[in-house]
Formats: sequence, C-alpha cells, structure tokens
Amino acid sequence: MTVESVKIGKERKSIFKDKVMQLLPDGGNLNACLTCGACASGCPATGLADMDPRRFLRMAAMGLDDQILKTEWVWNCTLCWRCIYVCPMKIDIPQLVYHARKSWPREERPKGIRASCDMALVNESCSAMGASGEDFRMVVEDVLEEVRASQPGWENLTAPINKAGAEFFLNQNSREPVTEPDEMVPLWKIMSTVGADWTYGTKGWAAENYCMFMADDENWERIVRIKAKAVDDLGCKYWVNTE
Amino acid sequence: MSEVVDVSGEVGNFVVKVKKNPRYIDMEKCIACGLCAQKCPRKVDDEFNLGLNQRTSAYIKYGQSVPLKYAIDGETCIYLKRGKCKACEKFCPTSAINFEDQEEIVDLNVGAVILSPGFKPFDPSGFDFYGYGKIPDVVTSLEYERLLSSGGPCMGHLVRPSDHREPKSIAWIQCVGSRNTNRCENGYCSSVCCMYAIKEALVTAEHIAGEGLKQSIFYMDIRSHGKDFDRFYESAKAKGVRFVKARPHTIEAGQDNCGVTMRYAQEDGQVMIEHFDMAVLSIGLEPTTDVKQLADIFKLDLNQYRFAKTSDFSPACSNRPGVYVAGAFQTPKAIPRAVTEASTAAVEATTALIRSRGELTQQKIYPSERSIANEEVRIGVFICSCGINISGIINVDEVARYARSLPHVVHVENNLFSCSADTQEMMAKKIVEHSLNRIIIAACTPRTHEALFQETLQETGLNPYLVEMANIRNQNAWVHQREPEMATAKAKDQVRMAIAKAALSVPIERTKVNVIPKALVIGGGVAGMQTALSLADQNFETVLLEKSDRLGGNAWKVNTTDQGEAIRPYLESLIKRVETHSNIQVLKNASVTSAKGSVGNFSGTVQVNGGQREIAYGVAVLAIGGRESRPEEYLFGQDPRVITHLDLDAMLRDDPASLKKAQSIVFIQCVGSRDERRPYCSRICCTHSVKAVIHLKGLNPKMNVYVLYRDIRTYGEREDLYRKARDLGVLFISYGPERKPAVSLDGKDLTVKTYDPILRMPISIAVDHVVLAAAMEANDSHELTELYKCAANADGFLNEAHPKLRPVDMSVDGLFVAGLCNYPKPLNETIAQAKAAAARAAVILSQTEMTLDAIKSFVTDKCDGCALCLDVCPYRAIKLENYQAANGQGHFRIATDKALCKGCGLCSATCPKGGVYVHGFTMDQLRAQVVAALEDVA
Amino acid sequence: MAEKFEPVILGFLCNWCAYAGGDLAGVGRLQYPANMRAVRVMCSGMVHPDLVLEAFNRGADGVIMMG
Amino acid sequence: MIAIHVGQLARKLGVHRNTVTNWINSGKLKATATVGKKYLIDKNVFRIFCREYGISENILQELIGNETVPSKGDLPFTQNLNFNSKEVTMSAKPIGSVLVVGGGIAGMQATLDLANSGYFVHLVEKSSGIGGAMAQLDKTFPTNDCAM
Repeated sequence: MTVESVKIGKERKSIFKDKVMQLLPDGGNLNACLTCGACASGCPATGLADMDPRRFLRMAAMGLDDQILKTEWVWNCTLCWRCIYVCPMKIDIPQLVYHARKSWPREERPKGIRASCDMALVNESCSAMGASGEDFRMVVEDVLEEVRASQPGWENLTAPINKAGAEFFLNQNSREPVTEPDEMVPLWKIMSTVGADWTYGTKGWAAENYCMFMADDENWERIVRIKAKAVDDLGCKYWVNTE
Repeated sequence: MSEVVDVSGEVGNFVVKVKKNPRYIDMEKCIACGLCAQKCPRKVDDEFNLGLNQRTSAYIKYGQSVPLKYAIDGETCIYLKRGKCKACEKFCPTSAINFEDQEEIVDLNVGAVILSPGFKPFDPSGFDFYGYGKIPDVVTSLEYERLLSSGGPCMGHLVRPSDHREPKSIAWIQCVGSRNTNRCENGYCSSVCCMYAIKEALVTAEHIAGEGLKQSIFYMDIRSHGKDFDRFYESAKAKGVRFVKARPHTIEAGQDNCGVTMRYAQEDGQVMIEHFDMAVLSIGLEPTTDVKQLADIFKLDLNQYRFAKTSDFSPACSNRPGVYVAGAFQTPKAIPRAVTEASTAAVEATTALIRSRGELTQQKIYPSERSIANEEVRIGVFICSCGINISGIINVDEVARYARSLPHVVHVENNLFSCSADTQEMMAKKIVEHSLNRIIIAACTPRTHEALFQETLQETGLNPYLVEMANIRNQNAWVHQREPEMATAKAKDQVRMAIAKAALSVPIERTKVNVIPKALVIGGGVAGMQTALSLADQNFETVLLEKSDRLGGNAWKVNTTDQGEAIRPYLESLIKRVETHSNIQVLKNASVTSAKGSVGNFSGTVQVNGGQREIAYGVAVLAIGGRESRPEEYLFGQDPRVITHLDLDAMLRDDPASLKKAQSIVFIQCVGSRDERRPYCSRICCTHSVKAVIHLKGLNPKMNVYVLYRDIRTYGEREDLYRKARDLGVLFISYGPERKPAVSLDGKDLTVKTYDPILRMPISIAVDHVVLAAAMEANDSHELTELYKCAANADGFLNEAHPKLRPVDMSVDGLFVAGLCNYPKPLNETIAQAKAAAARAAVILSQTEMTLDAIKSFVTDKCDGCALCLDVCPYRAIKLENYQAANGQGHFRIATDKALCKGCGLCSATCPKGGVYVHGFTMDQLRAQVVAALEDVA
Repeated sequence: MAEKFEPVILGFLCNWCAYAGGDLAGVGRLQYPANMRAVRVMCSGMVHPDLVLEAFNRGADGVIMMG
Repeated sequence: MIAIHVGQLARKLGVHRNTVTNWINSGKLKATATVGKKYLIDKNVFRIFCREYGISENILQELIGNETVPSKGDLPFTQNLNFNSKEVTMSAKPIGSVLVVGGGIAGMQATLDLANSGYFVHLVEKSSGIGGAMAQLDKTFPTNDCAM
C-alpha cells in the first residue's frame, strides 16, 4: 500500500474526511490538526502497518481516501482515546478510525473480531465466547461456594443471579468466567463490602460488545438492546458495564 | 501593598479609591537591615521563588527590592494570628515595627489611569499527563528560572529537586497552557516561551561544566520572531541544543522517582523512549485572576481570553477614555514590547492631560554654590553605625579615632543613622560650623545613598561632587560577619582611601543644555506620521520629512490590520490630520543632508525639492521604513501567476473576481528570510498569510489553499487566525531549508512540488497562483547613520540603545527609532512604537534646559592630538580640533562632547600622556586610592 | 613566621555591575574573606594599565578587575 | 465621514427610501446611526459600495458637502479609539497626575516616562515591592543580560 508520491490536481477532494466531519459535532475538529504528534507519541498502535494517528489524519486531509480506507491499521487501533485526551485541538481521531472501519465490507473485516461479534449474536447471553447463561450461572455458583468454604471472613459472600429488583445490574466480561473465573471474586468482595444490592443475569450478562469494535452498527445496537431488556426485565435501577 | 477598589469620574478628573494594606513596618524608619527577618521564627513558602524555598513572615521580596523596605505578611505572622511573639519588634534597631498598622482607604485625584497588572503564569497541575506536582523533577519554566538564578533557592548552582544532583539531561516541553483549546481555554500563543526556553538552555550550558550535557526542546513551531531572535535560535543549535519537532504524550517518573521518562513520535513516525534528568514545562501567560474585577471597576471591555480589548490603531487605549493599558494585560508579549507600549500608554495619558503638564510637579531650588577655590582642604568624616548593622561588627569608635589622625581631617563623628532626616540637618550645620569643604560618609553604598548626601551638600551651598562614600556596610560589615577585626581594619582602609580621593576632589559643574522644543521626524509612513502627530498634539513643533511626494508609505499597500480593521480609512484620516495640524510642517521630497549637535540641540540642513534649508531641533525620530524584497526564486518575475503578499493585497483590492475563480493557491513562506543572506525572521508574513487565506476562503470556500512553511509564527492572539485558517480546510505543510519546495511549469500549468514529512511522501500540486512571503528589508539607512553616528545591525535595521530596556531610544541621546526600519513589525506594533518614540522624545522636549550628569571626560593641557582615544570611544564623543596652545603654537587636540560622553573613561585608560580624564575619577584620584589602599603594605 | 599568609588584593569594580554585585552580596549576607580593597570606577575600561602596575609596585599580591 | 439622512440619500440615488434602509440594516452599506436619524458613512466604504452597485461615484462628490468631523459618541468602538487622543473634550482643566496600576516592567516604564515629562504619578502595586515577573527571571533573551 506504499505510495511513492502524491499528485494533487487543482481540485482536491477529501470526501471521506468531509463526510465524517458532517456527522460529528464541530466536525470532530478534524481540520484543526497542528501536526504536533502528541497523538502518535501516545498511541499504542503507532508504527504498526507503517501508520500512526497523525499520519492517518493527514492522509485523510490530503484526500488519500483509497489508502486510508484500505489500511489494516484501523483494526490495530484500540479506540482507547489516548490521542484525543492530550490533543491540544481535541481532534476526534477515534471517530475517523471508526468510520473507516465501517467502510470495510463485512466479510473483509478481521476474522477474530467478526467471529466474536457473530458468536455474541448466537444466544441471549451476548457472550463473544459463546458461553450460555446456564454455563455462566454454574461457574459463578461454583466459585462462590469455593470462596465461602476456603476464605475465612467471606463465609457470607454473595453473588446473586437474576435477583429481581436489585439496585445494580452487573455485566461481566466473558473472559473471566470462561478462562479466569477467580478473577471475578475481588469485584464481588467490593460490592459486598460497600453493601451494594446487585445482581448478575443469565440473559445479557456479558459485558463485551465486539460488534461495536467491528463498526457493525446494526448488531452493536441489537446487543445493547438485549442487555438493556435484561436489566429492565429484572427491574434493576442501574446497569453497570465493566468494559 | 495597595490595590484599586473603586473609580469614578472621567478623563481629566478621576477619583480612584485605593486600599493600602498594612505593611506593619514603617517605611520611613526601616533601614533594611534585615534583623526582623533573621529573628522571625515563622517560616513560609517563598512565593518569589515559587515555593522552592522558604522565607520568614517578615520579609523582602528579593535582594534588590524597590523600595528596599521590609514588610510583615499579616496572613502568616504569629503575633497577628495568635497574639504572641513580636520577636521582630524586640530586635528592630529603629522601632520601625508597627503592629497597629491598619488597612487604609485613600482617594486619589488623577487625570488619567494606566493599567498594567501583568499576567499569571499558567498552572499545569490540571495536565495530569505531565505529572507536574507529582513527579519531583518536572518543574515549570518559571521555577526553572529561579533554580538557575544566583538569587534563587540554589544560589545559582543548578540541581534537580528530587535528589539535589546536577542534571545532565534536560527536556523542555513547549506550549504548555498555550495553543490549546482541549485541556485549557488558551487558544492563543504566549509569544515568549520559545525564546525563554532557548535562553534557559543556553544559560544552563554556562552553569553545567564538563561534557555530556544533553538539552532537548520539544516544540510545535519555534517562534523566534523578534529582532536578533533567529540568530539566538541558530546559535543554540550550533551549541548543541537539540530541537525536536514532537510532543511527548505522557511524562512518567524515572527510577526511584528521579528524572523522567517520555515516549514521543518523531516527525517520521518513529517512536522514541527517552530518559531525562529533568523536564521543564514551558508554561504560557494568562490574565491575572483578578482581571475581571479590575475590568468591572474600570468598566473595561475584555476579549474572549480576558485580555484588554484594544484597536490595532490605538493599542494602548481601552474602551474608556482616560484609561490606558500596557504590558501583558493587553496581550501576551515579551519585555521589549511591554517597555515600548508602556511609553505608548504614557504618551496617551500626557496627550489627554496636555493642558496641565507640569502643574503638579516642581523643581527644587538650591542656594547658590560657594566657591572653595582658595580654601585649604577641610574634611569632615561621618561614620554611620546603621543601628547595629555596622557597629555590631566593626568597631566604629576605633575607626573614628583613626580617621581623626589622618591629614586634612578637621571633624569626625559617629551617627546612629547617617541617612535619617535629623542627621542630615545636623550634618548641614556641622558643614557650616567647621567650614568643611570635603565630606566623607562611611556607611552603606553610594549606589543608593550618594544622591541623598549630595543633596545635603547642595543645601549648604557646597558642590555635590565633594562628597565621597566609604561602603563599610554592604561591602564590609555584612560580608565579613565572622571576622570583626579584619572588618575593622578594612573599614579604616576604606575611610583612608575615601579621604585620599576626596582631598583631590574639585567642584564639578553639571552641564546644562538648552532644549530646542522642536522635533524632526524622518519618514512619512505610519510610524513617522504617528510620532509627528503625537508630538504635535503635545504642543511640540514638529517637522516631518518624507522622501517621496506622498505620505503613507507601505500602509497604502496593505488592506487590513491583524484584527481585520480596514487600514485605508485610518490612513486617510491620519494623513489629513498630519497635513492640517498647526504644529506640523510636512516637507515632501525631502531628506537630511547634514546634521550636527547633540541631544536638545541639533541643527543641520535638509534638502527639499532640490533646495536647501537650515533647521534646528531638540530631538530626531528615525522612521524611514522598510520594504518587501523582490524574490529571486520560485519563478517570480518569470510567470505572472507567481506574486508577493503586496501583489496579492492589490489583487484583493482591485480584482477580487479573478481570485475568486482560482481553484488552487499555494503560499510559500520565508522567501528570502531566515537564510544566509537575511538570517532573520520577517515577523509579519505568517500572520499576513493566514489572514489572506481566510480572505480567499471567504471569496470561494471551495478553493484549495496550501501554505508551505518552516515554522508558523502567528504569535500572541494571532494564533486564532491560524486556527481559523486550518478549520477552513487550509493545509499547512512544513518544509526544511534543506528541502525547499520547487515551482515549475508543465507546459502552461504551474506546479508546486514539495515533501510532506508527515505523509513521508513528495507531493505535487497543480496551482493557479503561487504567493510568496517575500522577506521584509529595511530601507537604506547608510547616510543617516553616518550623519547621526548611530548604528544599524548586520541586517540593516536601525539599532535601539538596549533591546530590552530602551527599545525606542537610540544609542545617541536625543535620537529615537520607530517602525519597520527598526525591525519588521505589524501595524499595531508600529503605531505603538511610534507613539512610544513620541513619549520618549517628549521627556526631553518638555524641559527648557537639560542637566547632564557631571561624570564626563575632559581634555587636559597634555593632549597632543595623537587621536588614540578617538577609536576606543564607544559613543563617538571625541573629535579632533585645531588648538592654539599658550605658547602660540597650533596643533591638534581632542574635544569631548559632553552630551555624548557617558563617562566610561575608556579614553583616559587609553591615553599614554594624561591628556584626557573623567571628572570625579581622574588618574590622580584613582592613583591616590591605590596608594592609600596599599599604604600599610611593606 | 607562624602567621598565616594574608594576601592583599586590590579590586577595580565597575559601578554598574561588579560594584552593584558587591552590594548585593551584602544584602544576601554572603561571606567572603576581607582581603580585598575596592576602588569604584565608572567602567572597568577606565582603569589605566599604569594603575595596575602602581598597585603591584606598592606591594599588592593581586589585582582583580571586575566589570 | 459623510453624514446622510436616509431620504436624502435615496433621492440622490434614485431608489426607494426602504431600499436604503435595507442596505444599512443588512450591512451592505456600513453606516453608523447617530442622533436625529442621521447616519455616518465612511467615504471609502461608500466609494466601494458605489463601485459594487454600479452607482456613479459622482454622487460622492455631491455628498462631500456633508462631510463632518466625527465627534465623540458618533463613532463605532474602534474608530472611537482611533481618535482617542484628539477626542478628549474636557471643560475643566484636567488634573496633571496619573495613576499607574501594577509595578512590573510596563508599569515602571510608564511611570518614569510620565514623571520625567512633567506629571505627578501614583504607582499602585499589590505586593511589597515593584519589579513584577521580570525580577523573577534569571536572564533575558536574546542578549542574556541579567534581568535585574
């Protein structure tokens, strides 16, 4: 994808950048770049795919739409916001990246993310790892039992599931119940210590949403709606997503 | 210790309520001995050193404080807070402590007000990613100044805060709290940080000896836009200061919380992780916190950043008549502009109050001087104890006894405080009583107190130069506190040396020159016209010379000011006022052909339309302007589509339709500036370019505009224009001098080729027009510098006497400089400098006669005209003339010009024959001191 | 001859910088040995070489020019 | 500056008076309203306006008779500042003293200039000594002179 030189005619078009600007408040300040490089200095993806946030924005401004809409770098971006946090001009590079992802044909987007998104759509647990609500319940109860038995002082620890009317509805990233179940315990202890009235749910319990990372707006929304409904069905007041 | 709380009335007659906060120390009584501070048990952070060290509740701000009077800080004083202590009161030798001191409101009746409340350094605590306040070795630039300063907490031996070790690698991060609308609201550039960072790096290099010092400045654009600033920048590069065009993202603490680690991306995208011993945040300037309150009290308009709102045509005038602004209160600026524009504000005030000049000030009258020509030398010695400041270390009685034994001494006494008003009276009596004709004061330093004693002598009819001081406090008792015997011996030597010198003192006359209350202004551009008008409005007759047949100069060719105000209407009204003013005589097609004389009293000829006339004047202002250079590159002159800024302004005026049709325009900056031939920044082109591109985008929003630049230097609030240009989609592409853009013709099509360092790719752009930011150059000043013996710098710009402290005076007294001939500057700064020149000139013109300092060189009979001294005189105050000696033989001899001479004595040190001396410091006097100093040495 | 050697130093101090610095050392109570005798001059450039020679002839151990 | 009344200008130009009002209100013809429904128009502005609308510039010549020296209050903000030094009209004799607020480098310079040219100056400073921020600097650029 390397280009030797750029030729700009009298009419330059940065169609992609201009389109994104129309969607964002203040155009995401996308024109305001001072090319200071604070974004590139902090970006974990700088240097991957011969790209960094500053260069990416610059290419958009120069109208090199073909290249930025094809670079795999947009999938290296973690959407962490470190760039916009320190940018003196508050330039919304994450949104530019997001819209670049959206322009990819679904079948060409990275397999890992796509599979995780698809998996989340399989059942109502929304887990990108495919763990069902019942699997989740079993892991939680098993870990809880072990803590109560083996850790003095935590004999009365609770991890409620599907408790109707609880104040907080908690999500949990699938990675914990599936690969590191003990990692869930500290959170329970915190909730217990502060005396929070909380619950997990067997529906919509998974916190992650790979459809969002994939820029699949439609399924992103679908997953959010499933989770929101689960919260509403149990009559919880707050929805706490740990992602 | 005072602040304004209310104001009423209007220009000519304001009543201002001022609250005087209690100082708790009587300024009349305080002798600045510092005992109160030594004895005060309460330690608090020293705000002068930004809390890097501590002071006591009884304090002075800094060693050279003016007034040098202590104060007690009521917020922290133990007695004032808890009712017990008063340690200072017990030890104060003059009973100056006054805990009864009360807050006081006074009404001041004034005709005008000048506001210069200054600025507040930006507080970077809110920028969590830089770790300021958490990582010990991250400091602000102002803290760093204190660390470097010999008056600061490290006494000038730079160490880093974490482990007090000398740092070997230091990083500066620019634009902290400036040019940032995300983490703060300071969209403007603070104007001074690039330069002070470079200065700090260079000063650090002087502090830290040995190899291996690594200094890096992380920047966005280096804005060295002032006179000789680019040379300074280049010299820093040559001395090894590294400039990195990058912004680190986060600063993290180094190992053991010492030093810092930063990750940054170079311009080519490569990521570097680097450790530094220290990081300095180059913080910006903000309006003071109480600026809103001040604006409310005075009903002033502030702009969006809370700086005072002013017009480019009258940069010192607020919206309220009679209230003027100066300094960083108006916009962020460096010292030279602050000093210049303070004079601008002063002239606005004097003009408003012109009818009352001199009403409330008066000249002191002394009795006529008594001749001592036929008197024997009778010396009186007054030895001061300064409370216990001197007598606590030095045995003053012994010194007094010793003084009585010395030749010519007829009277010796010891005073508790020689400077007090009652001692002065007593001293005057003793002078008369004992017919004293030389006076020795052994006390503090002549630098602060000589004038006071000179006045005492004058009141008794003695010539003021018959007093000599022996500095036995500052340079003896205070610095030898642990060796009282040595100190006493030194004091005796000091008194003996003073007596030896005084015995040879003779009365010296302060030369007076009559001032011709008339000004000559050379140059009829905006600078010259504004100066002339300001002087004329102050009732001084002014002659304005213009080389061409039309007033106005470059201003005809530029459309708007930086703030976007139309220049034509202003220019037309200015010309009209100048041409019709009864105090101004405008001479067109005119130039100076000869000049002689000096401050207050110049004369010479001017050529007007081929004829000669004689004029005499007290001061001259040089405002001969500058011009846009003609580029020699980028196809300029070969293709009509390649134009300069002034060409563009003409097109925007006369033919906007053709520009509107353009689809693509490229601007190239620094054409002929910052290169070998003109190693300076032309200062105005960056702002002019961004202003122009905004205009063009207004004509046709679809137009593609590119600016190829080295550093964008839209200093101060001009940064808003740069931001606006970017927001409109203008692309700014940087280039380095080693990789300049190229303009070429492809058949009929004009193409610009350059390299984008961010894309890391060559770019070629098809364009309709190329606009060149052609360098500004000064008009030729050669003839004038010859005539007036003043100087221009290597770039041809006329030099000021001192770039910081006397930015509109020239090195020759009575000459002033304004406008482009001094250095390229935008219209508002030109107007400010022009009015400042009028202010400075008015200081001279408002006196009927000027008293010159008496310490001047004079020729003796031994001069044989060898002329060795002519070349060493830095002020060109010496010239040769024919001299008829007493024996009838004629030969050359030098003549010194008292008005030009500054008394430095280079001539007397050069002369092999004793042909020229300096009054008060003759060879005999200096030799007498040397001999006296070494009298006891075997 | 058990006495410590105490050099006699003559100083020429420029009124505008070094002499002012000397005053400031006093305000800051910086301590230094009392071996120098200062002659205030209006510029270190006004010190004629003869004066320096004179000082050495008369037994000065050192001459310091500060400007 | 030329002074006009809407009706008068409309007659000269041969347009309806509402047209003139519209031009002024929409900013197409920059004019400043003053007392008595009189407007002040900058000569140059008017010339440009005429050029743009294809109106003969001779009209301007005819209106020159209306030329006026603007007085205080007649002018918009920046113009007012521009004429500031001339515009000060005081019936009584002004007081020959000036108040300077702030004792930094700017305040001190202003004070000295005023005092040296015959005015009494009150200098008001918040802290216990003058000198301001410059006193805190170690050296100054580009000469590296000591800031003191």
